[in-house]
Parts: sequence; C-alpha cells; structure tokens
Amino acid sequence: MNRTVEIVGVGWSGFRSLTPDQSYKELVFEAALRAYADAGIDPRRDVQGFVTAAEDYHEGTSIYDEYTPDQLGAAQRPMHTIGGDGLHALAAAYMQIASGLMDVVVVEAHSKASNILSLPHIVAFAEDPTFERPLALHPVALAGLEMQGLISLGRITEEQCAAVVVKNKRNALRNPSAAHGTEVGPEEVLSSPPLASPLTSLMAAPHADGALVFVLADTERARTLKGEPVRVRGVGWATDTPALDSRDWTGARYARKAAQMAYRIAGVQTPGQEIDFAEVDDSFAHKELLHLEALGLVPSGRAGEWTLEGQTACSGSIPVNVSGGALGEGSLLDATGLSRALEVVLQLRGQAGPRQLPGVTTGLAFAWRGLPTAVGVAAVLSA
Amino acid sequence: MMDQWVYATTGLHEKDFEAGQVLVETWEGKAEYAWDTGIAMGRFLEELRRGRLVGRRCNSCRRILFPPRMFCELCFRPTAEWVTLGQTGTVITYSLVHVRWDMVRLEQPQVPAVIAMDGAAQGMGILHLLGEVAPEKVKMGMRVQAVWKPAEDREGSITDIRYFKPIR
Amino acid sequence: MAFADTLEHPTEARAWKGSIPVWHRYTAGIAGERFLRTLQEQGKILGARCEPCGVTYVPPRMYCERCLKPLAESSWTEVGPRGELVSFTRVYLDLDGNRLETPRWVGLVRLEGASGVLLHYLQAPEGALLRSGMKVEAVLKPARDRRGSILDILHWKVL
Amino acid sequence: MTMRRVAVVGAGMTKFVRRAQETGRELAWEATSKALESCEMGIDQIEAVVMGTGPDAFDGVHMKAEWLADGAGAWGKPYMRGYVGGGTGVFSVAQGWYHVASGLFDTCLVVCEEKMSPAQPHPQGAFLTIFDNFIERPLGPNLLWIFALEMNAYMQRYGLRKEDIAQVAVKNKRNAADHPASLLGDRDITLQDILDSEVMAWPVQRLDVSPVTDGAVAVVLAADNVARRVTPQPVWIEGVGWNLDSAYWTNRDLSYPTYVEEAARMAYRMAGITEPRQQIHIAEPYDPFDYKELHHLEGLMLFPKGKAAEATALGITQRNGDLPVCPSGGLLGVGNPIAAAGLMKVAELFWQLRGEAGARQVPGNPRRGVAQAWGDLMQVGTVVVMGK
Repeated sequence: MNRTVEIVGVGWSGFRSLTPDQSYKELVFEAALRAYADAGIDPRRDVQGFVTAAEDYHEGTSIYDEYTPDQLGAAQRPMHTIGGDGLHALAAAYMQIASGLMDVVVVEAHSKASNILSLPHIVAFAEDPTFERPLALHPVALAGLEMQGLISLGRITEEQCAAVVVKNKRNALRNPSAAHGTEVGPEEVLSSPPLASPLTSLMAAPHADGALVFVLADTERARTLKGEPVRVRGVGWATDTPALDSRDWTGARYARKAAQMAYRIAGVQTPGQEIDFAEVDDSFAHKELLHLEALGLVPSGRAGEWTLEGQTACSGSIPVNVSGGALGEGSLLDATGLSRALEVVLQLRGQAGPRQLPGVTTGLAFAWRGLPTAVGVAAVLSA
Repeated sequence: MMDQWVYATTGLHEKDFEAGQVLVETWEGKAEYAWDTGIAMGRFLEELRRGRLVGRRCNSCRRILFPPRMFCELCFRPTAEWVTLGQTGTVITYSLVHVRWDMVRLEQPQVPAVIAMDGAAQGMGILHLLGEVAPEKVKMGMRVQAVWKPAEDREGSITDIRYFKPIR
Repeated sequence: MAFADTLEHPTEARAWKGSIPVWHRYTAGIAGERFLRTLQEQGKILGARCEPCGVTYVPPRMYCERCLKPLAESSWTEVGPRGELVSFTRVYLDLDGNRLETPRWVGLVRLEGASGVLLHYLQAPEGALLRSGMKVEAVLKPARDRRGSILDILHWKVL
Repeated sequence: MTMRRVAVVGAGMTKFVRRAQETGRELAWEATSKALESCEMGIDQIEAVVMGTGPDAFDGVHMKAEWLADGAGAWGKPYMRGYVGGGTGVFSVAQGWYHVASGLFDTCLVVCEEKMSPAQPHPQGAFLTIFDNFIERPLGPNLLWIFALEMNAYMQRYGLRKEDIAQVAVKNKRNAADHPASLLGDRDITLQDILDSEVMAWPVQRLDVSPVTDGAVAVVLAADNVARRVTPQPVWIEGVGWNLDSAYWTNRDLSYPTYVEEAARMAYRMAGITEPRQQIHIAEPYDPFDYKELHHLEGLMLFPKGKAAEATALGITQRNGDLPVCPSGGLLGVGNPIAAAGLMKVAELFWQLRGEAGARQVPGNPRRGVAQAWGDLMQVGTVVVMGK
C-alpha cells in the first residue's frame, strides 16, 4: 500500500421522512457546503475527484449520473458515479487516493426515497425477470424467508429481533438526525402488522430523505487541512451471488467476505476486541443479528442473546447502531452506508453529543445493498 | 489472432419472437415519482404560471443563471437573488425532427432548439420548441420570443410556453 | 438551511410527477430456454451440475458461477420434483404495498438432487404448522396449459 | 509520486447482435470466459471485478450490475459498478486501473455488458428520461434531439457539410467488415448511401447513427509483476482520465467537447504525452454518431478544432493512414451496446498493439493508442492511453 487515507470532512442534510422544501440538488448542496466547511476546503480549488453513489430507478432518471456534478462543485472535474452503496463510493475514493492519482476526493450519496411512489415495484425490478419476477411478490418476501430460515435453524428468535428494534429506535431518540426514533416495547414490535411472517412492520426500516458528503484526503494532505481527520484503516466489499438458489442464506457470505477484506487491510486480527463499536446494516431487525456474527463482532450464534443481555446497547461491550441505525434514522437508499459511517466519524471525533461513547478509538461501518442483493461493504475507521 | 476470443453469441430476429420461437417474460412494473421541486424549480414553475421567466444572480461571478438554481456551480456558493428575464432570446442551435422517440415518423417535423434568453448571462439557454415558422426558414442566431398559453390555462409548467416564434 | 431564500409556507412546496415509461421483454437465455422448454414439454425440472465444484444449479446455468467453466448439456440432470422445505413466509402485501385480502405463502425448497433452493408459492394446508425440513413436491400445471414459464410450476405442495 | 504500473493482459467479447437470446448474465459470462481464456487465467486468479453497464432501463433490471454479478465472475469477490452513461466503457478501464494501482489488488477483471433489446416498445425509450425532470421532459424530447442540436452547432461553427461528416460512417462501417464481432460491417457502403438514408432529426440521418445492439466485452488487468508472468506482451495502461461537465447542457457551447479535452489532458499528463498527434499511433474515439468521431478527435487534441473532417477527407484516419482512427469499425460498424462498445475500443487497442488484429491490423507496428468514450448530456469524457 502506497498511502493512507483520512476522512477530513463530513456534512449532511435532511434525515427526515419528507423534505418537500428542497430539491435533491438543494439537499446535496447543503450537505456539501457543510462538508467543505468542516474540511476547510474549496471544492473548486482543492479537490481532484468526486464520486457519487446513485441508482437510476431511485432517482426516476435514466443515466442519473448526468445530474451529479453541479451541486457538489464538480462541474468540469473528474467525477463518476458508482452504482452501489455510498460506502462503495467511499472505497472508490479511497483507491483513487491510494493509487497516488489524487490527493483529495469527495464522496456523495443521497436519498429522496419519499419521491418514489412505487418503491416495491422498483425493488422487484431488481429481481431475476425469468425465475423470480413472474411470481409478482412484494420483495419483502425475501426478508421474511431469510428471517424464518434463521429461526428454523435456531439461530435467532422473534424476541431477539424485537429487542434490536427497541434498542435502535431508542438510540435514535438521542440523535437529532434520526427521523424515526421512538419508545416502543418488544410486544408492540411483535404485534405490529405483519409484512412477511415472521417479519413485522416495525422490524423493517422505514425510509428517509437525506444527503451526505464526505471529504477524503491522503494523510499528508490531511495534515495541512483544518478538519479533524479520521483514518480509513480498511475498506472491504464483496458480492455473493444474485442467484437465490446458490446464495448463502444463513451466513451472510457478503458480510463475512467484505469484513475479511477490510480487516486484512486494517490489520485487525480479533475484531471482537479491536473494534470498539459498530454501525451495521439493520434494514431488517434480523439483519443486524446476522451481520454482527458474520462481521466477527459477536461469537457465532450469540448475537440474539447478546442483544437481550444489553451487550450491544450504548453501555454494552460492543455498542451497535448508537445512531439508531436504519431502524431509527430511516433507510437512505444508496446513502445508507454513509449514514452508518457518519456516526462512526462523529463518535471517533467525540462529536456525538448526548450519545457519545466514552474512549472509543476504532469503529466499523457496514452496509448491505438491500433487497434482493447479497452485497456488502465494510469500512474500519480509527481516530 | 483475436477472432478466437469472440464468442459466437446467438442473435435473434423480431420474427423469432412473433413466431413464438423463443420464450419470453414481460414486465410492466410501475416506476412512478413525485419529485420535490424545491426552491429554485418551485419558484421557476410558479413564475411560468404568471407568464414570467426568472433567473438567479450569482454575486461572485455576476452571472445571471438560467434555468435558475440556488447555487452557482462554478463559484460553488449560494446564488443571491431572483432576476426577471425578458421574453425574447436567440436560437443557439436547432434541429428538424421527423421521428418520434420510438422511431415512428411524424407528419410535421418538430423544431426543438436551444434558446439563449435575453437578460440571462451569455449563452444561458433552455430547451424548447419553435413554432409559427416554416422549418426551412429556421436559422442559427434567429431572434425569437415566447408564445404563452392563455393565463387561465397555465399550470406552472414549462409547457405554459407553447413555443418560441420568430420576432418579425 | 444553506439558502437565503427558502420556502416559507407548506403551501409553496410542490412535487412534479413523472415516470419511467418503458416496459420490457426478456428472453429466458440459453440455459433458461432449455430448462423451461423441458418443464413445458416433459414436465421435468432440470439442474446443471458442476462436478469439480460439487454444485447443482437449479435453474441450470450456462456456466458455474464458482469456477466459471461452461456447464455442458451433458452435465444437466433431472432434479425433484420432491424436495425439502428450507424456509417459508406468508406475504401480506401486494406490489403496490397494499394489504392482500388473502396473504400468500411462499417457500424456498431444496429439490432432491439440487444444491440450493428454488422460490415458489407454497400451498399450505389451513391450520397446518409449517416447519423447515418438511417434505414437499412441485405441482405442475397440466401439460396443455404450460407455456414455458416458471409459472408452469403451480406451487409446492406439502406432502 | 510514482504510480504502480498496470497492464491489460487479456481480452474477449461476444459477437455484437441486434437481439441476443442470451440473458445479460450469459452475455457477461461469454465475454468474461473468453477474456480469461485468452490469457490462460482462471477466475481464482482474479482478485476484483469491475462492471460497466449503462442505464438499467435497457436490460430492464434495477441495480442491474448486481444481477449481472455471477456472469461477470464476481462470486465472492469485491465487485463494483462504475457509471458515467455512454462514457462507462472506457471509464471502466480507468476504474480497473485504480483498483490495481491502489495496491489493494494485483489483478482486476473489467466487464462491460449492455442488452438494449429488452426495452420496449423501443430501446430509445430508455433515453426519454435522461432529460431534466422538471423543465425538459414535459416537452417530450428524445435522444436524437440532443445529438441533432449538437451536430448542428458543430457543423455551423466550422462550416461543415453533411458529406464531410458522412465519410466517417463510410470508413467505420467498411472497417467493421473485417471485425468478427460486427453487426453492421459493410465493405461496399458508399457516401451516397449515408446521404440518402432517411432524415431522422436534421442533420442526423439514419446511417449517421450507430445501431441498437446487445453485447459484452471483458478485459483482464494485472499489476506489473503479475502481468509479466501472464504474458510476454502486456499492453500498459499509460494514462487514464475522466471529466464530467455541468448538467446544464443548454448553458454550454456545444460545438466543442471541453470535457473530452480535460479528460485527455489528465490522461496525457499521466502518460507523459506532450504532443498527442506525434505520440499517439492509433485512436479509437467514441463514434455513436459520425460527427462524434470528428468532435472527439478535436477534443483529444489530435486535430485542431474544426479540422478533423479535413483530415478524414485526406485519408489520414484510414486504417493505413497516418493516424488510423476506429480501425475496429467503431460503434457505427461493430455496433453500439453502450458500455460494451466503449470497452470494445480498449480491446481493439490491446489487439492492435499486440499485432493480433488480423485483417484489421494497422500497419507500421503501432506502439501507443488512445481510446475515448463520451456520455450523458454531451457531458462526460473518458480517456485511456495504452502502450506497449
């Protein structure tokens, strides 16, 4: 490896269930302005490259990447889109810097989920057109099948999933950027309207609008900037398979592989000990449990118990989704991974306000690409 | 030689589909949206309803940006104020279009053009259609003016301008 | 907010509606065509076996996703129609997000001879307790109604 | 700082066809397996995969790269999709380059796939929604509009005639007759054929335009130390560049592709090219429309502004000319499966620089070539310089 990479600025806007007062461009501009102020840079002068993560059908625009540059200050600059999660975009920026090609690269992702009137159709549109889509199922069926499969194996229980929801929605109450924080009891979670048994509506992350912008720089350049750098010690991303028949339904191979890569680059050998806290995908409550084990943060088969024991609570041995996660903040579509990473950055900088964890130095952000994929991205960040 | 690295992919003809020679599935899922117009576009559309074209001034580069936006993409700062533009402009480029998007031929050619508006910074145009002009008479640099729908028919849409016509 | 001029009242907020107005026609592909034709014409479910990787794909593919070697037609083999219920769910929503009047059961089934699972509707006897590991069987449409589609399989029936 | 050297060591592609029976996943696999076979590598030797593919509205699959993953050999691997519209094919090589140059990977497979035929009632429907949702789409625009508007602006600025431009289509369709993957190669096509073809959106006529196509292309990239073990003839990626201009396309001068120039400057700087016309021996500029080749040759600074047509008329850009341009046959001749077409250009340079282009081989032992693609709302330039 040639160079080390830092996050030197973060900015965000929105994080509400609706944002009717701003267009997507205005929402992104605001987040960008904040990130550049945080890093103390001028995007027109100091930035060599820009990367956005976005998908056409989330925007309602074919070739959406056309509309990415202006609100970021990226017009007439090296800029490209990643059809992936915001953390994929962060990994792309990381590589551009590590290669020596660029010193400062900006990453952006956003959600205007509220503007999509037919989201289940669009998620179904990601399924195989010959073997899956003809069944015309609401795609949440896939989440229900996964959850039931894990229950059948005795890996998790519904009560443990409910505990994840209770924890994350409560955590979100201390996060002013969380749209869906609330007090809810496990019984309410279990008795909320079913989506795809045993999955209930409170176990599925609602959506939110928002934009995030990160500024990354190589360590040497970071020293000359005013921002408080957080080291990107490792990134990792992996795809299992799009096929339902041959994917790993019980072990989240995508998460395991992504984490292995990130840990290898970061030099993390015992994640359970070296990672102080984690922000991991919880698009569905059972996913948090599945991911914690696949990421090696909790011993195999113990994630549910650990959650019930409070070990993943803010005061526990491995706080998970202190931000509220997607269950508490709302899923931000392609920006979800950056919202996980944002919390890690704020915690490591000591800027997390009332939810600040004491003495944390290393955190993990992990994103899953959402239904119907088996794709994950991980980033290990250190103060 | 590279020939051996070309896979002999199976090409089909439309008649293979018509004759049922090949199995297909179809999908007509919904992809529907309601996009927040936000500040700049919301105001722009509202002004169209009133029969006005507006831009935004950047206090840094002094350009009047059109179509309006709340930020200057070159200076990267918020734009400062609304400016009402004229109703006239200049054709920067145009085309005579004989086919619809699905390649069906049109009876009358459409004449899309980029029109740089008077009162905006130089070269700041929008896409619209030309009307009341014979296609062969359209020229680069032609001066044109907006032709509006009647006020009661306007709905706050770019189509509140029916087209631009030559200034005689 | 970053802007001096902002919306002052909710009545000023507006949304512009639109869509992506295309539809699609998909071929089943080289492997899919053969799989579905066999299902249609012979009522058989086929898998493709990659011997070195020890995987039998259902539906079959042109290639093994692990070693990326082609899966010759000679490696195709009949699987099922019986199999084991691996997971199941009852879906309460339709594609528009509305509640279904009759929620629908679906199941992931590992057919005999297959490595992985196949998704399809599940016919669950009313009141029966479903559990993973149950034996199920693919129920096909009558031959004359089959059109070379995954829907030529009607559902899994619990045995 | 010195950057890690990265080479192309293998390439493969599907035949380009109007309607493939293969699914997108199968097309991706066909190209991938050919590319791996060409350098005798197994998928276990590939450490990462980059996918380039255009609008999801073509294939008709949301997040389509995820669906294509297994065909592209991404099972269990780091896999990422870059996306810059029509510029994607050439950009994907820049993306593969930074995967390897970062030091994270020693090998990277780059796969580009496009299956346009599923989109109904016509693949052009995928382009209906590339325009601004608030103030352009309500006018009912289609893709031909912007090309026609740009072509007209270009012709007007430099006083070019249709016949100056149509000669590009003749050259490329003739070149493509020697390409085993080509959809529209035609050895006998004449200038008059182009000029007589039906007018779609003046000044664009039917034969000025590349055809709707299905296809896939794959190349294998490797770091210096690995590349030399894999092949005695690595083709080095000497420079990469990309640049995205403002989305406000009606605010820009359409007669010159500044974004291509900026992308080229970035790639040339990295490659140490100071005099492109002297130091580059083959060019594969993006030619979805015939005028685009000329436009892009100027943006690549291979000819002065407005002078590429003249050079074409002089035969300079013929396969046996002083600067062969689109010896492959380009998009106009081989076909235009959007992202795959861009990567086809990189594959062509790979084969040309190794002397493996067969009937299309450019004479004179060319040592360096440039591939370029373009996309979005006349907005993005992507450039790769390759040398042996």
